[in-house]
Amino acid sequence: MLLSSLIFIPLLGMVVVMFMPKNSNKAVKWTATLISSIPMLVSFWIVWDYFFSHSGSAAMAYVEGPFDWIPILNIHYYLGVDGISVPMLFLTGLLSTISLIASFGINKRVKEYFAFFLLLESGMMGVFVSLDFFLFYVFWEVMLVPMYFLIGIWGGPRKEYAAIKFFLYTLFGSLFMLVSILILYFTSEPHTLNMLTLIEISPNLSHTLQMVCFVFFFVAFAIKVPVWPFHTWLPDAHVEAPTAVSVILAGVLLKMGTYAMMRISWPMFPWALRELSFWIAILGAIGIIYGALLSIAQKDLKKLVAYSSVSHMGYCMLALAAFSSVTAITGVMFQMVSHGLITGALFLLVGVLYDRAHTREIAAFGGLGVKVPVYTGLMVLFGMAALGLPGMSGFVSEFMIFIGAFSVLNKVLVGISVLGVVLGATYILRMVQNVFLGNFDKERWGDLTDINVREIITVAPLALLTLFIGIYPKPLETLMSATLQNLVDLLAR
Amino acid sequence: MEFAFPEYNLRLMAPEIFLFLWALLIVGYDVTTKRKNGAVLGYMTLAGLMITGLILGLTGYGRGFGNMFVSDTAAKFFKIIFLGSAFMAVGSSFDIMREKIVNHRGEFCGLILLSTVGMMFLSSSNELLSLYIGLELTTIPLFVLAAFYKDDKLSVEAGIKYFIIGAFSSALLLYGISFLYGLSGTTDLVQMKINIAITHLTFQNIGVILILAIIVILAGIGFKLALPPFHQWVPDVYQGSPTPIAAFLSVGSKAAGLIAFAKIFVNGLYAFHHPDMAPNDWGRLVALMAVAAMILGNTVAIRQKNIKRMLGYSAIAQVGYIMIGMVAMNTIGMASMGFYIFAYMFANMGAFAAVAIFEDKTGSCEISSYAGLSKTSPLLAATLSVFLLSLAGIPPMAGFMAKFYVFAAGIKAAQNDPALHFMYWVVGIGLLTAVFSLYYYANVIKQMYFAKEPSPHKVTFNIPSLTVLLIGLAGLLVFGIYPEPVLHFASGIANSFGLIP
Amino acid sequence: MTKYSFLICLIPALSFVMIVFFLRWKEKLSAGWSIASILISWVMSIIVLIETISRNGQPYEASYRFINLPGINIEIGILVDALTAIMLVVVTTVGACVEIYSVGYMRGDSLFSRFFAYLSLFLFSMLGLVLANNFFMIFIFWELVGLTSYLLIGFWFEKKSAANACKKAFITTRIGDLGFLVGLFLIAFYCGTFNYGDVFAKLSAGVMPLGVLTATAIFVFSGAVGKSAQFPLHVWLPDAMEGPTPVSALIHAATMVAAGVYLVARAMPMFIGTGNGAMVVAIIGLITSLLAATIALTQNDIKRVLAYSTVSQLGYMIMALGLYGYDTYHGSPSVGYFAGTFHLMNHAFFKGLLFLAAGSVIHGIGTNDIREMGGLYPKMKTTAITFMIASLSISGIFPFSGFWSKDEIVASTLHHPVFLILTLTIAFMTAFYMWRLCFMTFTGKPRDLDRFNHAHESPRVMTWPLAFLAFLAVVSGWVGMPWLHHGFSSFVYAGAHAPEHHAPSYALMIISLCVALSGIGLAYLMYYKKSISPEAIGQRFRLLYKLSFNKFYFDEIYQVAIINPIMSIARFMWSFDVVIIDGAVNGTAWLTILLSDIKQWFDVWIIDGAVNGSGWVVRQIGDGLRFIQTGVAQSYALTISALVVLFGLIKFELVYLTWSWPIMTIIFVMGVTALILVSRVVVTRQELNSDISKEDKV
Amino acid sequence: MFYYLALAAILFSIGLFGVLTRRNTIGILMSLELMFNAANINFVTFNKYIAAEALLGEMFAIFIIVVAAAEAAVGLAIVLLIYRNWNGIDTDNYNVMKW
Amino acid sequence: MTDGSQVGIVFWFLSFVILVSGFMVVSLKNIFHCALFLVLCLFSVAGIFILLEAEFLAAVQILIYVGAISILLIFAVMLTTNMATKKVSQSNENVAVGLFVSITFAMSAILLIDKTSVWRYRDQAQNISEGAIVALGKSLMTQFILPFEVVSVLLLAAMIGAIVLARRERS
Repeated sequence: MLLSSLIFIPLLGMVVVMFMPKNSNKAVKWTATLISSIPMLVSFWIVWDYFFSHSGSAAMAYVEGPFDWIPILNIHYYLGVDGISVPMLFLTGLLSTISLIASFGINKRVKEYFAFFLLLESGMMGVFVSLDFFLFYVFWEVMLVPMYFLIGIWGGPRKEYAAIKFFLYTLFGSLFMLVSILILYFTSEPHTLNMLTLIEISPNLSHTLQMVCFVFFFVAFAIKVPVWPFHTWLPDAHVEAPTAVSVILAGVLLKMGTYAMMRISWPMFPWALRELSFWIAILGAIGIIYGALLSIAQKDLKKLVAYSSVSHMGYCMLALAAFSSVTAITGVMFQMVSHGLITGALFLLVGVLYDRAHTREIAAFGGLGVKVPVYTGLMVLFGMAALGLPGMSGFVSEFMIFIGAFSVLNKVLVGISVLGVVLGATYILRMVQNVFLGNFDKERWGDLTDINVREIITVAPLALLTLFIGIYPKPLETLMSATLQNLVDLLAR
Repeated sequence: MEFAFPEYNLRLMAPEIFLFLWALLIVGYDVTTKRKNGAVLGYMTLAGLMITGLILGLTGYGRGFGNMFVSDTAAKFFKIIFLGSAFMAVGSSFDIMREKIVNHRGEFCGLILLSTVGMMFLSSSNELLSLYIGLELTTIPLFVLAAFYKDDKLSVEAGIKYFIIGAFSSALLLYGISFLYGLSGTTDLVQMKINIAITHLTFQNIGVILILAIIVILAGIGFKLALPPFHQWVPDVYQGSPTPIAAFLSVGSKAAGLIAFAKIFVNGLYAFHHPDMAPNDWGRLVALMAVAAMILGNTVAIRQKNIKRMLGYSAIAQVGYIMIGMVAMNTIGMASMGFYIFAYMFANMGAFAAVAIFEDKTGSCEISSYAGLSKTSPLLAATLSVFLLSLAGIPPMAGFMAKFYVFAAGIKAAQNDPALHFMYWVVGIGLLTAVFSLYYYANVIKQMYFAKEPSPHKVTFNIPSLTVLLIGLAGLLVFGIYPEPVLHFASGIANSFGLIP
Repeated sequence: MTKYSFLICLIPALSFVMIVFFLRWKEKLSAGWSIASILISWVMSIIVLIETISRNGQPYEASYRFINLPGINIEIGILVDALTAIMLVVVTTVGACVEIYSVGYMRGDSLFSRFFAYLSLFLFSMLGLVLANNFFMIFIFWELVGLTSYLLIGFWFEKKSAANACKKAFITTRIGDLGFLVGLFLIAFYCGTFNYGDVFAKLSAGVMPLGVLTATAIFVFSGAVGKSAQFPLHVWLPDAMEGPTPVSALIHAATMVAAGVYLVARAMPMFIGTGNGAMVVAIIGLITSLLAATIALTQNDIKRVLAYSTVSQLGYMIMALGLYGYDTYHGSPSVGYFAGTFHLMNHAFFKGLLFLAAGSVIHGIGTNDIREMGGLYPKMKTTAITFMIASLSISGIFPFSGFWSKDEIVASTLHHPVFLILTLTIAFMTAFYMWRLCFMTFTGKPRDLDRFNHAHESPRVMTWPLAFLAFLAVVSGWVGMPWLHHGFSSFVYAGAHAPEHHAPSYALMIISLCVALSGIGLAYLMYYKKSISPEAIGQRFRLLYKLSFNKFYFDEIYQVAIINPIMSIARFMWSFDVVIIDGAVNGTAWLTILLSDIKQWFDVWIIDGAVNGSGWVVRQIGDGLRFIQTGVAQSYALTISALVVLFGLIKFELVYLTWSWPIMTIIFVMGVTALILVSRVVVTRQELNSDISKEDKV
Repeated sequence: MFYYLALAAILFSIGLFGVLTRRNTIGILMSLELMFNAANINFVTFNKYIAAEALLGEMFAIFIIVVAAAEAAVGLAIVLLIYRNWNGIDTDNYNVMKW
Repeated sequence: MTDGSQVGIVFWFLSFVILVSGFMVVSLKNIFHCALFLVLCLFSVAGIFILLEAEFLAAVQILIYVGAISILLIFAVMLTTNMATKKVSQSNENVAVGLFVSITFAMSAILLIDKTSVWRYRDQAQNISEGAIVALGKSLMTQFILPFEVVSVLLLAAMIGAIVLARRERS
């Protein structure tokens, strides 16, 4: 019931919100936030309990099912979590609630907004807990719809374009996944969509089929990650989306790609993975450098953060290519969590500025450090976290990724990827310099106000977690070590 | 003189008979009340359809009239679809019955019912003659219904186009059937399957005339299915004819075409599906047409400005997906075809109902006039969005389950038989074009939701059309989330066509 | 006490947290708290040093696992040995002085509390760096000192130059760190641990091939290159002078920049293992030293001269360490290690003093430019005297501390004649430019009377630290006098590869003393007596002068060779992304819909060209297919029948007819073409007709 | 038998040609009748040559004739509508809806 | 039919009439003439039916087709066409393609029929018994009762439809 509650409480919340009276904006906001805090607390409890009771073994915990759902197709309602999904649940629960708090400023079509948001949360939770392919796919797709509306209705000037682009792009990817799922379904005997079973049997497939399925899965997930060159939906979607949605996009949705790789395509097709790992690593390296370079060239604050995501997820891909190293795979998980925290916070902060200044043009600002010191401090803090400063989670993950990748991948390639660290510093510092340092334009920004308490409440947990993981990463590592060890063993098949 | 009467088993025909009588009753009632009966007629029609549905539920399986009339799973399944689509079409025509066709309400409802009767006969027919008659009984009232706005040039144009192409393909169909008859000496489908197989084995080769027969019959039934290259009437007719009729055409008539196709090809020409039977095979040809349908429907729909035309092209595309299930020619394929048309019924009838409601209040079918609708009529906008998303195949709507099932069938066929590897490509193109399709469906949603200005139109509902919307919504969601009962039912369809699971 | 030495670094951290969250609004309390904590650390450091001495430099180590990863040992821990203990004292001493000094220097600044917070954070990081027992941890603090350096250089961030400088500093050092990071990966890969002791043990066991070891050493050294502003990454340090002067004193003179030297010293076993690597280190050090000294000759900004001097001195130390590594690799350890670390300590004191004194001057007169100073001695005596003490020290005049350590550095180059000569040259230049500075600032006539009249001595809170540091600048060198058998030398070696203890070489002492004195003499002649005209010399060696004055054009070269290309690549990539990758996507998905405008259509058609072509094709297919939809029922019938025929023909041919496939294809194509042509004709006809009929109606 | 079938094929093609090319809607209807007749000839021929005893072909032909009559009636009613709306029954009239 | 018997001669004659009049139907400029040729064509088809021993069908053909449908068509022609106006052409732009397509269709159909081996072996006319008409009637009432009833429904529907469409509105 624990995992189902994660899915169905937000869904219930959506219904509740939808049937609330029309002009009760404030009540809607509070209701939605309170309802979404339930799955958040549940996810905290799961983290806590998993850490103490289940983290020793790689087996699925809190398993629900398999209950018959569509017996004629052997489709089941089957939920469970392990060390890969627990951190993601945590991230989802936390960021959803934070995003809802950050959305209190929404004054346009409030009911719909919060309803869609809760639906989105439900879908995200579903993706991370389902163990049946069909269920997984359904949740994977279900998310797209609220996301489409959230970007399209509440987004920026080019929202329609961004929304449809996001929708089409990701749908395009997921259809590839559908084909692979079907192939797997029909090659298994008896036909099954149970992921765990398929992980066991699918390495027995013919090499051609393995390769086809792997590539298809890869395309599907790579679009979500996004891996270069499938990334172009990302800047548009991130930039046009309202702040809270950008947070969810960066914090959770991108992780689904890597999560799905670790959950599905990697363990299912170790042979194909071995064949292709070099190319995946190259894509990862390109993503790192390319995203960072693009971030350097950006003039829009949000776009800069968006492209930095491409770079950061490139690290994940690089490490995922280094599949035989537990260190690298652990690094991926760390990077997923920390990128969710850091980039989420950066988007929140950019949104804070945008709310006040109504522009995100980097060149429009300068010297804001004088006027809004607390905001500047937070921004610099997360900026430093983003560029991988030790003491914060980003460093731990990048370090593990590089160590792991270095030990198994082509060393020159990894060496080149490390350049991303410098480029990362460049774009962050350029941004900090141009926005917060230098001359302050009193005429224009004289009445800018500093970040308020509500906004601080939204970023503070992220800051604390970033620092906590950066300083004391051991708990998180312990949480998932058994699972990841098992994963690496599976990949060695 | 002696009459060797066959065993009639009229019991099995009870739904058809009842519906026919009810249609007469409605026409007669309309005439006797001097056409001043208001909405009563519509409710009567709905009631009649519901009663027919009940009767259908009570009748069992079996055969009647010798071998002419069969009541099996496929027939029952499709009859539900016919009744459902007729129900929703009538439900969404209350507005036009009140305003536009005041003088012919009875005929309007009656003809819809008669067409439904024709479809039901068609789905129960077991040999070519009654199949053909059923098809004609389906089509002829539809000719009339398409041209029902007699003073509206678009409607009349739709009527004549539908008529010309309909009659033309009817002639093609007949010509093809005549060759089938010539090859087998019988019109009974099962007998025909056997005879043709025997002839084929006896003479080593059945004879190339089968090529012509297959192609010509394909053209004849392809017209009903709107399967390219026999699709071109679709957008014009949908645009011109009364919206509920367009809806009925897109679902009921298409389902009729499907079952006719299944009866002739899947059952009668079972052996000639496989590419090994080249050049007499029809599988690849239909696959090609399905591909053409998906590409053509989904690309051209993007550029449409009229929502009914757009839905017309979408209907062309949808039939492409359905045909994947058909070409797969396995149990899953047949079941998926059934489920697809079932889900499609809710989505398409719902979408057309929404369009009809909107058209009635604003007089416009331009997609651009939907701008900002979500602010003034949130319910209409929300339901229409759900319908369109279901058509695009987004979970958790039933449309997704349908697409999933159809693609599953395609992949299964391709995997089981190397000769059917082309099904991979068909499925691939289906997936790709499904992405395109989202674009134009989402375009409507975009207009409704993303526009800054609220729409100047405020839409009100009457109860039946609201019911139709809600039925569509409920159907999509319920069967999207829990499709098991329908799937279970649909999985029997293959049996009816002689496919052994 | 050694057991609790981790507190030495945690106390400033606590102070940082306290100031940021609780004391920010109370300036005096902030400063007081901060100074108190560094004083506690200082006392503890001294105790630790004493304890270490009493342990004969035997290391103390304690650590815990940072994270459990198979195959790699990542830990957080402390290591207290001689080097650490010395560095702790140096850092805390200079830190304490600077903090006290800052109370005066930063008075009235609106961000007074924040300054102390940053200083505390820096001290935390620096002490952590020194205490680290493994490469992973040193890297962490390595980056943190970079961060605080960034924050402090950019402390007056409203100044554009400061804003630029801090970014430059961070990024430039990060480039070095990049190499360091790769070095760490290599270490992790080959050794599976980061712990100094374990790594060195494994290295000496030969887990790394020599080539890899050399590469690793150079990679690690590149971190030091960045941090210690060695050639070619030295460009950031002079710019970093944009920060407040106490910061320059603490971070960019005494401690952080010395971290590079510390790292080389710490990783010395690694360099010992690879002669070539060590040689690279030495050569880089030499080049840097020479280059910086040359540039320092002509600079007019007092802090920049000091900055280049710092670079030069750091180069000195690194050269000495490198030569030690090289010599040890070849079996004859020199005194380089001792010389480097010894000079590191002395340099911290006298260079810190120089900066603080310069800060005092700047504080008093309000400018950095020595051409606007002059004759300040009477006005600010304490400052002047301490400055000169430090100058004597850096010039290497007996018995000031610099003399002893510089002497050892010269001694370490004895086996390498080129190094020896250049080292002496640098010593000469050092003496010259330091005294040029002294003479121009404190003697002669005031050049800017306005400023001169306003000049005043700094408050006591600033001069006392000067005095204390001056004391240290005199005496700190005595602990390493060559006559002491158990002095600094034997302490730092602590048993490892110690060179033969040899008698002090008086000749060398005298030579280096003479070199220093001649440098001072030349400066005296040129800038005090003015008997030699600097302009004339500048004219004579114009090219050299220009190169030196313009810092060898390093900034410009980097701008042209690195920054501009990266920026243009970045912009190009962006346009690539927008136009090509995204263009392809858009094209394929028809997201560029506004094609009705012909001009735009052409733009898209021509610019996006082939890539968008795919999208265009799809769109055209759509349009073409749409076009068949003529609206005439008969055309539909035509399509049907034509395709029926064509299907028939194709299938037909398959079995019977002797027509070959090409003919069939031709027929097919012809048929389709005819079909399309005809439908087009029909379309136009219909179009015309409908137009006409419309006109009729009108 | 071949000749009957060939006759039917040619007649069918003539009807086809008419449907494709006639400008007058009633002309199209007539051509359609030709096509139906061609099919009828086929049925009757097969009835005679393939399976005479069952008389299926003739039966089919009778039904076709009836259906054709019904179709003609409906078709002509629509033609009347066209005439009323456009004052002419040329196919050129009704092509408002396209693309 | 190649034997030159009487049946053969009649067949050739009827075929000739059918094809010529059929061609007239689709090519003449005057639609009224077309209708007349249609009548001739349908008559000849009835003759073919008689040749094939389907006398009853021939009768039906004459009664319904010639008697009803053709007359209906002619009425419609007269109702809707202004005889006085001379049309430039009764054919549209598709003539060339139409010709191409229909000739190809005819040729390939004939070729395919010719190549169909099954019919080669069975190219033998079977006797149709004397009581064929009776049998036809019987099976219409027994075996084919269902289509028979349905077709009446169909006629009813067509009738309703035609009335609805053709009726002039009172307004």
